[in-house]
Amino acid sequence: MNLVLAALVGLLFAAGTWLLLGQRILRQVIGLGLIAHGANLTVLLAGGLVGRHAPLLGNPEPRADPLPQALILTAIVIGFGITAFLLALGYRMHALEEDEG
Amino acid sequence: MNAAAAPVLIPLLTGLLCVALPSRRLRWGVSVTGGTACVVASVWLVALARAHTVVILRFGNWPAPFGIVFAADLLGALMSAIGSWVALCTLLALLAQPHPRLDGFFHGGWHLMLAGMNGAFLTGDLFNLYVFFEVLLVASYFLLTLGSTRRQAREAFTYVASNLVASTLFLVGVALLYAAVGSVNMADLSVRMPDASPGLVRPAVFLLAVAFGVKAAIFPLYAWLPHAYVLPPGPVAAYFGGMLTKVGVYALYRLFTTLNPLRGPEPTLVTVAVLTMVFGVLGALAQEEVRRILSFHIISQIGYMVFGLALGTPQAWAAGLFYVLHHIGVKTALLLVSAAVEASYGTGALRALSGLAHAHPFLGLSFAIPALSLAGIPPLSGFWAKVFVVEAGLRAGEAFAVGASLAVSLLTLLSMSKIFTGAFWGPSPEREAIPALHYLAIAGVGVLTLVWGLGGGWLWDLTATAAERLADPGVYAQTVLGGR
Amino acid sequence: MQTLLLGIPLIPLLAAPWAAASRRGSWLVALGACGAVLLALVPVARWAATGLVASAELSWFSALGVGYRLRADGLSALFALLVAGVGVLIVLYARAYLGHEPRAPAFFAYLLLFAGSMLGLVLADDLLTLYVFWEGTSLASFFLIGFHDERWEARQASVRALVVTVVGGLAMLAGFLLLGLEAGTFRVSELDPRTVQGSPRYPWVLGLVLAGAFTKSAQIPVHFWLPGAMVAPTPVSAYLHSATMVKAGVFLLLRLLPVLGGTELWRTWILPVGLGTFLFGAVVAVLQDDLKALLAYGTVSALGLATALAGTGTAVGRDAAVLYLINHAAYKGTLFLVAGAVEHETGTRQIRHLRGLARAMPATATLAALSVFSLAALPASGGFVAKDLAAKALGHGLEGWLWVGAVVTAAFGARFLQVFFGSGEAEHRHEPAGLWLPALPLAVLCVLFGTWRQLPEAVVDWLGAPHNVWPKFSWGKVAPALLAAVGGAGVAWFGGTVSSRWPEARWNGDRIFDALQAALLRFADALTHLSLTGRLRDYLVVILGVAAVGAGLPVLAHARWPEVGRLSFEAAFVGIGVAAVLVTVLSRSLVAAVVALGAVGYSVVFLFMGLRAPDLALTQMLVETVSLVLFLAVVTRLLSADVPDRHPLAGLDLLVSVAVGVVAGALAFQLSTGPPSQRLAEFFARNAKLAGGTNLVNLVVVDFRGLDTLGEITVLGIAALGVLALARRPR
Amino acid sequence: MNSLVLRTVARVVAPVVVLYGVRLLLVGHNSPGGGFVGGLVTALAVVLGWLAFGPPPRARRWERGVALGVGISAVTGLAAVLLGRPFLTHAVLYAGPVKLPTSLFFDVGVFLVVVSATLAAVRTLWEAGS
Repeated sequence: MNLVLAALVGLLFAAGTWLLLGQRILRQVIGLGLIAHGANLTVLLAGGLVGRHAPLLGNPEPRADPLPQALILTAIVIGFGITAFLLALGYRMHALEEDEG
Repeated sequence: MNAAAAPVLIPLLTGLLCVALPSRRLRWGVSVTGGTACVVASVWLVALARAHTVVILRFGNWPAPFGIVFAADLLGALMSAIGSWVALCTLLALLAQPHPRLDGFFHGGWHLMLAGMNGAFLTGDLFNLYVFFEVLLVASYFLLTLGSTRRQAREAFTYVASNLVASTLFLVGVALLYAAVGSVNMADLSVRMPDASPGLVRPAVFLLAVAFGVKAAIFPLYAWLPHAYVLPPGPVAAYFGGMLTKVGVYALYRLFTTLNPLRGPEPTLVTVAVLTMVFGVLGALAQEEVRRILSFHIISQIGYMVFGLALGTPQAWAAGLFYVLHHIGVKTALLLVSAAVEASYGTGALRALSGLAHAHPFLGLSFAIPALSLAGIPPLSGFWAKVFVVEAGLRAGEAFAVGASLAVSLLTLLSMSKIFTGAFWGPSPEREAIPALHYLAIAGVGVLTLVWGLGGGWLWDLTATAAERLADPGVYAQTVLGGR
Repeated sequence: MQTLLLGIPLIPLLAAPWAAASRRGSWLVALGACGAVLLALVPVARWAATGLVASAELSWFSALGVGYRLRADGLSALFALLVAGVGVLIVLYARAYLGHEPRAPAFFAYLLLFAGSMLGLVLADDLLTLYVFWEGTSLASFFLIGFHDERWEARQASVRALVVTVVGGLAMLAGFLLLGLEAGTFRVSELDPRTVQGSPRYPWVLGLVLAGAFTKSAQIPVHFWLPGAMVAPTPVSAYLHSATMVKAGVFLLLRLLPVLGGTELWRTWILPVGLGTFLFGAVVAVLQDDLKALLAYGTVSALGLATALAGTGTAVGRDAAVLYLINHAAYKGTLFLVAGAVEHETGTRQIRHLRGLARAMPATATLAALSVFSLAALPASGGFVAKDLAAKALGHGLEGWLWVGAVVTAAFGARFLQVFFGSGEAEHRHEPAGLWLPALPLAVLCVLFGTWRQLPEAVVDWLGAPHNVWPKFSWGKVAPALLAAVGGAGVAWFGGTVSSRWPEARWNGDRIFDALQAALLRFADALTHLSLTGRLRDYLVVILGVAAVGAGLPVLAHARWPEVGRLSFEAAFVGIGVAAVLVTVLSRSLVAAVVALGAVGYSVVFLFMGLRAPDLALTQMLVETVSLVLFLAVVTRLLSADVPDRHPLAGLDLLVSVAVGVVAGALAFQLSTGPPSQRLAEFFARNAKLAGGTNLVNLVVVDFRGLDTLGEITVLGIAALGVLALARRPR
Repeated sequence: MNSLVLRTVARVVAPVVVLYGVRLLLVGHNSPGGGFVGGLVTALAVVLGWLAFGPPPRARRWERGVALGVGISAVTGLAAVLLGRPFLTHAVLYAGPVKLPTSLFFDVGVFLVVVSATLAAVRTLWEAGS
């Protein structure tokens, strides 16, 4: 499973990079989104795949490592905020065209 | 000690209050008061850090490495103090000459960026560093694009995208270190990293170095920088120019002293430092506009700071740290001068300016002193900074790099004289007013170079102490990880 | 008395802002400061005269062994007296010369900055203190050369002078630092010659220090900045670029002679340069038609001789150099003041336009004659005494050069005097006392040095070992001097005819400098355009390329690949994810790409679920939903902007993308074994009760690592502010 | 889209979803959920309402909600400072049988920020896109 996931991470990074290197703003934002998914999965993998149960205290051991999950949670929120910002920036870069002539 | 969090919490609450307050006057009042309070708090923290080696704050009362800790050593405290000072002075410049692009929102961005910076300087947790980096970066994206035109927004995207990529690399680096060591606390990492698998640690250190290197604008990762500093209103550029790259430099110092300490000169890093100096100064020579020249000089000067780091001795680190502090003051002052010129004359193009020193003798002086300091002319702080770095380089036997750094300092002087002869000398212009408050803001940062040049022995002692403590990460680790 | 010494350079430095701030009285401030320095120097000089040495210091970056250290031995005291004494005269002269100009206060302020720096330079006993003042003189010179900054030539000349002297200065700084490291101290008087000269770095130290000395003292081939500096107001030319600052280089050689001198290397490196400059300067001087240019090349020549004398490395050479420099200050200072007076009254400095000024300006003419006698080394002038000692110092092998030079020197002296002879329209010229009186003491000094034996003897006495310097006035000595003068007059006539037809030099130092500067700027421009294309794509290629290579190599080198885990049912979601990723890349429709991104997100949601991360799954799902809403809101508006314009270097893009993907995948695989210990997870589980919950992830987020969350919502908040601000119309 | 069906659905569903969002906030400590997730759910419910009944005027000061949210979270942490504890130290309060960790107040701040920020972004970009 870890090999499959690692391959997915690689694919996410490769595809994200490819989109990012293009020159169309929204596709670049999509590329950044893909890369962010890749990075989040990497962090999750860093906790190992040993956990058989979710990190809730009621669950029996072995539980998944809660720390990477918490870190990813933070990263997801940050990524969400930045995506919204980038979209607004993209709007300003293109949609205001006619205002300025 | 909760004091360690004050330089973060004060600007955080100030920024929030400014966002919520309805009246312009109130916002300014709160903004300046909060800025001042943050300066006081961070200077106090320097005193504490000096006395206690590392000021520890365990957030939520959880011990390291389980909870997040602030570990304010002298390095972090000094950076936070100068950062707070720069934020206040640039804010005053904006109060003196308001910019049409900035409305009430900018106060929030200003203080939240400061909160992010100070958090980055003080935190002892690697992932928390990532979070504070994001706080400061998002705030900088915000300030950069505020009121921008379509074209400016497009330029800003270059900055944003470069930094997002760097942040991703940072995150992957953190993941690698967690997998290798099982911790994200910097002290804990530094203790356990030597025993961890090099297959994870080495790429992690490299990725972190690249991520911080992008933020510090070292060769060849600096390309975003001119885009960021040429676009925004003058005082914002001064704020960025003074501090933004220095956060990256700080992180590099942290990486290569606390986390993964260098022991002796690191050839790759020395080469990068030299190339940064050279490419930066050549870029500056190619420019024809005051602010562009000054922006490229930032890159070049980063090279000196990284050179000090790369030499890998406490003395060289002290020199590099002295360079960082000196450069922050000088660069902010210069960019504030250019901000004053742009605000009053509507342009920063050398072609369009002339004779400013005749129209505003004091402005001429305000430019000449930091400019000469930047070029390393004695007895200003830049001279001593250069001497310390060069001496450390000679001690390490890096003759070629020393030669390059001296040549670069000549080219710096050449390009500074280009600004001076182009904009400040020549026939007098039609005189426009420059408010006294703007001069006060410039003097606030500019006077540092005089003070540190003529009597900077105490600052050297501080940076030397900071560097000696960095050279002994064991004490840091023990204080952070030790019992409550 | 000792601490008084420390104040000497500070008096003019502190008076400078005062002079700048006072309007009409600025010259008085300057005069007062120079006078005060002169007074303060009296006890210092007395002490030095008895062979004692005054020294004092103030700590300054003491941790590095750098201090503000001053020390007044005979050599320092002599130069300090020269600086202060000539300073007084120059201030008086400048008052008459440009006292009425509105910018006179700035002028006097710069002059004081210079005087203070020069005093510090000659008194310094610390290499870095010396360097500080050294650059101070360069800087004051920069501002004074560019004083008439509305003229392009003045600006350009000031930059040239600054760059050339700073190039040398930086080399010298490196030399000083090396010297300090080798000797273990920066204190000049404590440098041990044996340690230094025995070190393998000695040639480096010497070469670097010489670079500083040569540039400052305008030796060929970097002499050109000095004639260029003549665009400065004449008092400046007289003071800085003739009498004092340009001598700093020779002074440095003399100061370091005991440490670095006396070796074969010292002689072979310095003597040729000095003698070459001596002859070259004299010959070019003869060919000038501009009075100040003539004097400037004369100065270059004189500095060459002084450098050569220092290059002999002997005590006699040192004494000859000092005697010669003092004399030179006296006669060349006078001549500059005369040239300034002539220009002030006639409005020109071209020799061919000037004739018969002696009738209108008799006092000026007399002073000029007296100083030219000394220049030509005629008997009973200071020049004669100095040249005689110089001949002794150079020895028989090199004495011949001296006499060749003497002829040419006499020649340009004669050219200078031409303007006073003959008949011309000199009716309306007169000579204000302020323009010749200040030169009088200098001219008198020229005579005194040649007639009053005690004077040169006292100078040599101060320098250390007293010996006989007074020449015997035998025919064997007087005749060659006279012959040289006569020959010089002949050459002068010839030079005059040549100079009128002398073509504008096709290449000279100025032009080479300017060409080099332009070439450098072009190179910088080209390089910057090459490295900063302005295209985000190029920047990202660099960043990601560096990261992929740098992180990829150690992975390959140190890889210990973990075992491959069993394939589980989540692999199906991976498959969906892969398909969706491919759609984002390959789809031509932007909307499809956006929806595919959403699909990727949802498959990640299921992966999170399968990997026992329910909080992540929930969060990711909601974030994906809201993001999709935001994306679609913007996409509909921006469809027109989505024109395909892949860069022609798409192959490189592909390469970088694949490399990044491979390295990222390899890293992810490497780290998938997880951390070596679970101690963090165990701690969280143990303390969950204290935190009041059972969902460990949530506890970490709001309690154990609450600060991260505070930061995270701050990011979200600022981003929201940014969205609000960006969607507003710009003003 | 502005149909009667949608309005009816929204009128019923939106309040329920809001309640579910608040519930997620409250149970986060013990099962999946928390301020962030709860906030997003609540925001989505409000967006559903907008779809049905039309968005509110643009001039609303969303930034105040954001500031207030971050402020609540920060001030919760400051309470510990007043008691001489490190910043962000939480405690579990017992009000009879009800267990109330103070970190819940922290999460309320998060909730508020997420709701305000999301709605601000949706509202602004919505207009931009139309």
